Amino acid sequence: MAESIEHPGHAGGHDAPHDHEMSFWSKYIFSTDHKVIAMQYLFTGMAMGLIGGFFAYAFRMQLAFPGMEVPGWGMVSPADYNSLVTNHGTIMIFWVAMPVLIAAFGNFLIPLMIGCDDMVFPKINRLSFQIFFVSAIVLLSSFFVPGGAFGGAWTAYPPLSANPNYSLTPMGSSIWVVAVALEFIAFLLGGINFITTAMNARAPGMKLYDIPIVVWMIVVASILFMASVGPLIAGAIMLFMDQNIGTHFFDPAYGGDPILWQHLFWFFGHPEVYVVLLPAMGITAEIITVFARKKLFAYRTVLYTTFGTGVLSFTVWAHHQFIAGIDPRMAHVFTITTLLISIPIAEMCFVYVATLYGGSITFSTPMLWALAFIFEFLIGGVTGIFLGASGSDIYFHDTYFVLAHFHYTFFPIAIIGTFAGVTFWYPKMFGKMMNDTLGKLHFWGTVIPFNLIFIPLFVLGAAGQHRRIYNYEHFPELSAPWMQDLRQVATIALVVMLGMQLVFFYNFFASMFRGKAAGKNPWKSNTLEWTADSPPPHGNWPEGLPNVYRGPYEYSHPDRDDDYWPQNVPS
Amino acid sequence: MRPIANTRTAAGIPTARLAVWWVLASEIVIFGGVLASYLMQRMGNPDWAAEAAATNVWIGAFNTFVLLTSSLSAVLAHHAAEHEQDGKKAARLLGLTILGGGIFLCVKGFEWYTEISHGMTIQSHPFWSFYYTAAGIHASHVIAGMILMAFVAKDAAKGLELHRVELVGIYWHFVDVVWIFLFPLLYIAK
Amino acid sequence: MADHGTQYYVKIWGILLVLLVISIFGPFLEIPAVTLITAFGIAFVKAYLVVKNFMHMNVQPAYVGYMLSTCLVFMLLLFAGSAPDVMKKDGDNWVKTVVVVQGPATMHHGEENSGDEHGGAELH
Amino acid sequence: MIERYLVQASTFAADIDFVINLIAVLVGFWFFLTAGVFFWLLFRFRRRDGVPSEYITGEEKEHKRFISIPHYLIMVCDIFIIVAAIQVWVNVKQDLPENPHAEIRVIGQQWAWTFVHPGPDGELDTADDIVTVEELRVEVNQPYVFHLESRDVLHNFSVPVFRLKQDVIPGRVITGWFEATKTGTHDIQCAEICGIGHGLMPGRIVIESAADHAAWMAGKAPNQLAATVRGTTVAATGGTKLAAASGDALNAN
Repeated sequence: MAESIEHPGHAGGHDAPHDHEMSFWSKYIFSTDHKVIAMQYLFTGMAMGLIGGFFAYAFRMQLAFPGMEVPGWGMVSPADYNSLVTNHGTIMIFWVAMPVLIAAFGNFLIPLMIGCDDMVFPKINRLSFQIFFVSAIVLLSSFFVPGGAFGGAWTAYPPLSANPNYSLTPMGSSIWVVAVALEFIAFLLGGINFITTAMNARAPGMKLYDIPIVVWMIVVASILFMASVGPLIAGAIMLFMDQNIGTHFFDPAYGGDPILWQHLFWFFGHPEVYVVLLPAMGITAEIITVFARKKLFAYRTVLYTTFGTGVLSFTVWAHHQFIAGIDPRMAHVFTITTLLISIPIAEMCFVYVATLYGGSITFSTPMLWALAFIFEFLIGGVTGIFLGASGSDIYFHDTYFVLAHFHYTFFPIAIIGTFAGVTFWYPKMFGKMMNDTLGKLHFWGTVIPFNLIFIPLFVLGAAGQHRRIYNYEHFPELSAPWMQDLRQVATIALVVMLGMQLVFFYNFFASMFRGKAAGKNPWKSNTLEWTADSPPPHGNWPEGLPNVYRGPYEYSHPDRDDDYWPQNVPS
Repeated sequence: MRPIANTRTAAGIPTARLAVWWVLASEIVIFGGVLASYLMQRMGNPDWAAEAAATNVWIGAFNTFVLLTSSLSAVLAHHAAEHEQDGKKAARLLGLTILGGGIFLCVKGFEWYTEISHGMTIQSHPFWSFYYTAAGIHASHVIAGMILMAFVAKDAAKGLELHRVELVGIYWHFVDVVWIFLFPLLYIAK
Repeated sequence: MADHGTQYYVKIWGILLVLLVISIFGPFLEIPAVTLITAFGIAFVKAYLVVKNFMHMNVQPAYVGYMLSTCLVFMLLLFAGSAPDVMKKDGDNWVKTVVVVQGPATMHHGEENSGDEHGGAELH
Repeated sequence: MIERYLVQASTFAADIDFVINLIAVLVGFWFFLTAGVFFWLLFRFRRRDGVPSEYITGEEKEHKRFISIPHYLIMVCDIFIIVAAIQVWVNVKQDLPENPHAEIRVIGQQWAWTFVHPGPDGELDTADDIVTVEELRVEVNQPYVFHLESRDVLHNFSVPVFRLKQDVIPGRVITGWFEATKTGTHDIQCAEICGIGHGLMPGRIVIESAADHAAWMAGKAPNQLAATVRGTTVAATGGTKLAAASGDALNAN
């Protein structure tokens, strides 16, 4: 980004958009207001999260109690099982993590945190959500077509995905490709909006190092998404044509190459991990600084590690393919780059831990979520080394160890990070406080079962249990009684965890009506969104947009009596 | 109504133009994905040249000429809109550009019709699969550009939103640049 | 924005057309190196001219150029990482076996089994 | 760690386990260190009335070294991991034994494994080849080279006790090797999703002594199954297997 240049402030006197009397439809459904669109993304993401969670429940029940009729689903046939795991993965990554972390928080936070009245292109923003919503419907519709939903795993490796004779889901696989492609288009539109807004529409006085980390990270994540998704869009077009028009891009019998898809997919697929990781990291940075009343340790280092991670993430993709038939010599290159990328991520974790030093830590609900994010993600991060090193990946590839590893990264990112953000910004979103007791109950009721789900799966993975098998009774080495016991532990923990989400939903919706009024700045935070009303009206600051005088993390500054120093207060 | 955010230029460049550059960045990787896949396969299979020999260089060259010329009229439209503030002239020149796009598509359609009727269909050989896919994605961009330009020209003729003439022009030049690479990749390399 | 006259753009267009003609007639010499240069070298020159003069890249802030070229570099990375598998016919401990099926589009998708011929043949 | 769950039945199983243990020690150290510091900080700097936070920017050298020194140490650890991983990788995936005892062919299809043993003459593609379905028989302490082929979609030839795994790709022949060190019967798993019968694609590897292996070979009429295998089409196999899969689910009820 270029240096900020001086420009006439729009801080005062400009006639900001006003809240006109609007019908329900134009206010909540077809609004161009960034906050409403953020809520649309949030609620759609949550609804999809429930569906994805339900899928997880169905197939975990089948694994724990094979052949049992699963309450709420029925018999899980092998075809059902495959489409459940496939769509669980697809939904959780593309329709939960992306819309909530990037789109919902990006939409809500970027204009508020950089001090402007809306996204730079509100109508494109609305269009982005509409396309996204359609894509969600398209994906879910695949469960109701002849042949059922796509069951070739979320990576959709051809020839299985390309040829209905192999996948036996003639319509499901095409619908899957179309839904994913639509979703990418939605996020391209949204991402370009985020990037342009953050680059161009910053409040007067906000220099590059005054931008809150979460905005930086959402922007970098959007750039990563934008620069990596192209090959997969191209690949999706090719796969769709393989399925429906009769081309043979990925069919080796006619000169195609199935490995090509794997490269196109993972060239996007690995940066995608960082696309969802970075916003969650940013949310955590905002929360730990507020509740430790500390300046973020080494702001610039965090930025540089973010950029470093972003660039390196384009060089590591084939570590997903070590034993997938790539030339073995290439594995050396990708092992080295993969272990290199551990360095900036580790450094980022160190920075977060270092931020806690010398703080005054309040264990409120958002803070608990943020701390849990750091700790659980650490587990996810260190177990990734086993898989990034080619030698040990020979054994671990496609076992439950991989599965447990990426759930230890994606769960902290998509679920813990989201709950951290939602509980932290809830007062700003709805103007009410959430119930802290229920919040803590929900926190422990989610995090403890989460570990009980996936630690057994690490063990099972180490014992060689491989993925996407609907019933292990055909494999003598995998049907030992102790293994079945561990599967049942994981499943029961999952059911408990899903049940605990009811607490959250009760708290979330009841607090909207019964919660204590929050006021403008309940957490005594510095960043600009807390200077607007809660919830902010259309236009965010009707009385005039703020100016910025300092960085976002000036907590406990020695020159101040207050332990915080909002960005918009003149010195 | 346009938000205040839209009028700010902290990055030193008008917001809309910045967004167009980002759109182009994302287009680069989309076309990059297709072309990288094509190049890998093509370089690994020298025998595809036999298929590529059946393409008609003259039609491809004519289409290159058409697109280059339409780019000229697009940049002249930009010139008229920005330096002469002449919306009507800009609209006329954009009309010419749309005409160029139309000719391009007609020629393309004729070319594809001939090829398909000679049995060179998208299924017949991987080369033709890539040929139709790459050119098809490009053609869809041409169509999108023509539609956008029609809207911009309509406004420009009334003297409104003249800065959009430049934006749609940048996009059109990009489509032109993609064709500049597609032409040797699909037609000349034998 | 730099103010070039209409003449200037027409001049660039003229150069582009001349380059186009060269790139068409280069391959007629049937020297591979010349074909390569006239086809792809000239494509780069043409692209450069269009990007610089028509898209006015020369007057944009520098980061615009950087971000576009970064995307191009990423595509080179994709190529470099994938080509050893996709482009090559064989490598360390692997070899591609299927012969490209030539001919008109009489084959229907998925009708024939990809590995059947060679898989069966090797059992003899 | 892995040997607690699965025996090490190949020459390179111990090497792979060593890499896993090495990584476990190195990252375990960093994990427990970081987690320990993390929880200590949470305890030490919990909010107490009258104790304000310190103002530390973290940009000064004396503060930054708390993250830059670990940063360099991690780089050193990375080098150890890279070296160990690459050594094992080269051994398992790149270097083939110079004088293999025999070559075998492994063919994956939806949803069964076909194994072609060279037969008494020790040569593949001769009349005495022994073709089996879902059972691979090898001699202990002898290096084998295998060629992986697929007839339809991706499969994965995975032998957990060997710590061996390799995708099977249509249109390619991928070569690898193993040398079993213990007799016994173990799982061969398909570890790459290959359609709805993916869970019904178990193979068995029987590792036996030279004498047992010779006896088995003698008792096997050459090419007993070859004709069947040749005549099998994917569609037919898919159909029967599909019926088997759904029937299986019903029976389980």
